[in-house]
Amino acid sequence: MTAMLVLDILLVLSLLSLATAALATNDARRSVILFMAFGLVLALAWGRLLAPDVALAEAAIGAGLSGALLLTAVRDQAHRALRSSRKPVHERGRANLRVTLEWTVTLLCIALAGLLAWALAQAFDRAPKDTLAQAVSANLAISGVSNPVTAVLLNFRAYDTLLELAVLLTAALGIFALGPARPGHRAAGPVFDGLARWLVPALILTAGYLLWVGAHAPGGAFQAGATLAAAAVVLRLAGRRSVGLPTGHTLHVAMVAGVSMFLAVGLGLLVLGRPFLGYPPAWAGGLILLIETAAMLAIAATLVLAFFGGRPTPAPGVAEKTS
Amino acid sequence: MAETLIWLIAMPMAGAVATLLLPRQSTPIACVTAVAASLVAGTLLYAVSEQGSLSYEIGGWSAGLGIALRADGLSALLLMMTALVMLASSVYAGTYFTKAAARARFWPLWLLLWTSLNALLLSGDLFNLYVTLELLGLSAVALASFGGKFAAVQAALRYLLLGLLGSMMFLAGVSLIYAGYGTLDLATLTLAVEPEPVAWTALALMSAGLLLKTALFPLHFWLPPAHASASAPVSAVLSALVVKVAFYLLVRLWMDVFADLVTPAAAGLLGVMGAAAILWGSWQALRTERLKLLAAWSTVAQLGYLFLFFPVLLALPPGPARDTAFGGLVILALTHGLAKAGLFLAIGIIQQRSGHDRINELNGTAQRLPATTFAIALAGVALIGLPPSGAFLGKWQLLAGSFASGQWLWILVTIAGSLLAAAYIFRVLGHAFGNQSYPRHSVTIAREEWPALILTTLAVAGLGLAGAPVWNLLESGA
Amino acid sequence: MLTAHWLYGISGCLLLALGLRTALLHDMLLQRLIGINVMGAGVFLVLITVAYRGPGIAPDPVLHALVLTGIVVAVSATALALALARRLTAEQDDG
Amino acid sequence: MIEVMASLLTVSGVGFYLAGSIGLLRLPDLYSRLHALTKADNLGLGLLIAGLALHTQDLLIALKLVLIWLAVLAASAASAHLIAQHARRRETQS
Repeated sequence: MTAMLVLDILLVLSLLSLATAALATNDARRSVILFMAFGLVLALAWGRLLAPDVALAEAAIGAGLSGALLLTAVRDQAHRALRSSRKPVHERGRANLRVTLEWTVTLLCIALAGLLAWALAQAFDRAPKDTLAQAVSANLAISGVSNPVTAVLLNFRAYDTLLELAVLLTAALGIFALGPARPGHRAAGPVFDGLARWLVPALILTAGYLLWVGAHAPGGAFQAGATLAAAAVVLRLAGRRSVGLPTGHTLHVAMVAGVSMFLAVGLGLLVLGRPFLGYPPAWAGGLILLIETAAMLAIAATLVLAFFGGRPTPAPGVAEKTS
Repeated sequence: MAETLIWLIAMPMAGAVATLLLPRQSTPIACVTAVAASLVAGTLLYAVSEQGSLSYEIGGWSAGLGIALRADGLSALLLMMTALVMLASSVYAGTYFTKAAARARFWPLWLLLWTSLNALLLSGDLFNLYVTLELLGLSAVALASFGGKFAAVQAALRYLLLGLLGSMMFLAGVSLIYAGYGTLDLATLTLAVEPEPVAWTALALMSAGLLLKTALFPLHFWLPPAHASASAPVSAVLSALVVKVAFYLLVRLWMDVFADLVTPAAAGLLGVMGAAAILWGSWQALRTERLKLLAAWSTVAQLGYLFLFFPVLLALPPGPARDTAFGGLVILALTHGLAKAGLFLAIGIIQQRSGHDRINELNGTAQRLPATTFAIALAGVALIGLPPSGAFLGKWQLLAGSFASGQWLWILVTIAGSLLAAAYIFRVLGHAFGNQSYPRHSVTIAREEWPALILTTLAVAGLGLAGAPVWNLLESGA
Repeated sequence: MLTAHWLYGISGCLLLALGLRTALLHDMLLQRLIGINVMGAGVFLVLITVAYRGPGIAPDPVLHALVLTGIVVAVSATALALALARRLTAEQDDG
Repeated sequence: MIEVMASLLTVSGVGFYLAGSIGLLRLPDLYSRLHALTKADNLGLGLLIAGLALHTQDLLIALKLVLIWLAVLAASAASAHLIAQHARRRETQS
């Protein structure tokens, strides 16, 4: 018990100090790297709190892909975006105002943390309300899968997941509308190439495994999609231009695969006289796997697009710019 | 009948997918989707007026384990307003974006925004509301930056960051609710919630997030640049609908789910912020030099009126008196939505025809674009709150309620705000009706001008002269 | 109330406040964005802590699913923000 | 007996980790730090995994653990190379 307590305290302290360090520095690259480390420790915390599904997603998406996105943003100097609009403060009165503002906001934030912690403590002090968790386990047998988290994500609260895929699609379309992709990376040396050569197939294999295993153990479409996207990011970093991602119309198909498969299943069932997304228990497992496969493709396509930062350009003959 | 609820969400979403997959046919697909979704919204309105509130359990799972969609009179009316504004703006957007490639990129985002608006108005689950808020925020930002102009992208980025802050506050409140009550379903929560620290901390967090999204003074600073630098059909929808659905959610939480918690002091705070918004927003609208900024600042002010209703409603005894005043709030919100959308569309026409929207250089607009100028005048009638517009009925209820509860301050603010609104509207009209020395023949472009004209006419005549059904509907759908 | 609830719950609240402070006060976009992400991590930590019932007891799967959804939504928003920022700096450098 | 072996392996693995971390903090320049980190950590992880594999006494899990070790070996070798190459390039440029 005490060993666990020591681990808990270590975890919590490193979380807080990493977050503070990431936010206190003015160096953008340092901040991003510390944030990635924060994400990895957070994944450990999820594991400690018995949330392996979340730990997998955090490691892949929260630390990995977010980190890759933020790092390329630093490379593109995107962190300067809002800065120029603020003029440096010279006058004494303005500087005093700024200090007052900082203190007010800081005190308000501390008050907020205290209030939240106090209310949370009151909520914990009551008998835990397990009604929903019990309802999940009572209906797990007819949900089509045996991993309760997957059952919630793709059956009981599948509508949330449908809207979440719509959020991903919206982000991709928004990025699309802003213009073409940034120039690629220069070709890596033989060592990284060699790593990519076996890492990419291994990642694709892992993605397939995660998708399949999600039905009865931690894993699922989101973790699998993120792993697939990671494979593409590795290829891109190795200097491959289009990383096997389709361009033009086929890319659109990949991006909307998740939403359209969800809608097709939901509306199909509605037409057959069942509720929207009300799978018949006998088919539930198959339908969920179908939706998850499409969702994995959409997630991977969207995350890779986000990493590209725009529409991929189909002009492989042109020499690539290096930055 | 309950299936209409899911169709209202599935239809625009399917339209978004279809426009993306068939970019060449995207404009006809979008128009068909818009008409169909509006018909479904009309059907829902009729169904709610006949049968009272409706609900639909997605996947057949009971609410709690699953997610339920619900529609009562309030949400049905707002859904109808959303449909009208989106339909009219869709028709206008089809002519506004002249390049087919731009249209093909625009429609999917547009229809996703519509999906999120409908989903938010129908959702009966707190976490699902968080997801719809994010969908709404992201699609609104993507549309606000559409076209990629520097000012628009900059405003959109700030809009996105503040929207994300708001959503995170909302989510923090949601997690507290789940910790305390073990449910996310609004109907279950309404019965379970008690006036205790867990509930009011959660309500405070969620409200803070939503106030940021509704741009209530002093959290309004992101709104004018974002709304004024977007393209015209997008500005129309941002000002008329996007801030309004966040307000709807506040009303839902304060008047319905957490009604037992709301104290006069809290409602009074909202009222004071609303009063400040009215005065400051109207003043800024009067001072600005650009027509689009004027419309955006006017949105800040008009949202303020909606918040004045909070202390007034709370001071009235529950029952017919409060219900009548509540009808005034709804009709004011509906009128503002229709009128402001029409105003932005009309401004878009002027901006495209004359290449600018500087108020001082509007001379001759009435000669060149008579129908558009008329639409602006009609929108002005609604924004000032003159009879016979719906806003007159709304403000009348606000004044009557303040009078009955002896809250004189709100009466003064309302009168001052209306005078300021009259000043900024007449300033525009004065310039627009100013004669231009050299003659220009007038043009009328039906497909461009009709949407603005219809929306503003509905705001003035439709809601003003036929306001009674609104009260009936709110009653039957309660 | 378990010790783990105390420790992780309070850390979640602190992370939320820390992220919020940075998101409001920092004048560089990237740190603000990371601040919002840290804020999200705080909320997720609160949610996962609420789901935790103690060693050897199955935690609440509903909250785990909610956090999974939240992580994906957060990364979408981050990606859009970074794309907007990239566009802004590209134009600043051109003009 | 096996338990004792497993514990010994684990503890010595942790010892290598500690040495690597101290090296990271104390050594003067990037190359030697990289050297300390990758070598010590790879060996440390190997011992740790050997200890854990003995501890589980399940062939499938042990196999998975060894796979993890191989993946980390390849990744850390490649990334150490990349970092060193980058630093070298920068030096020759300036």
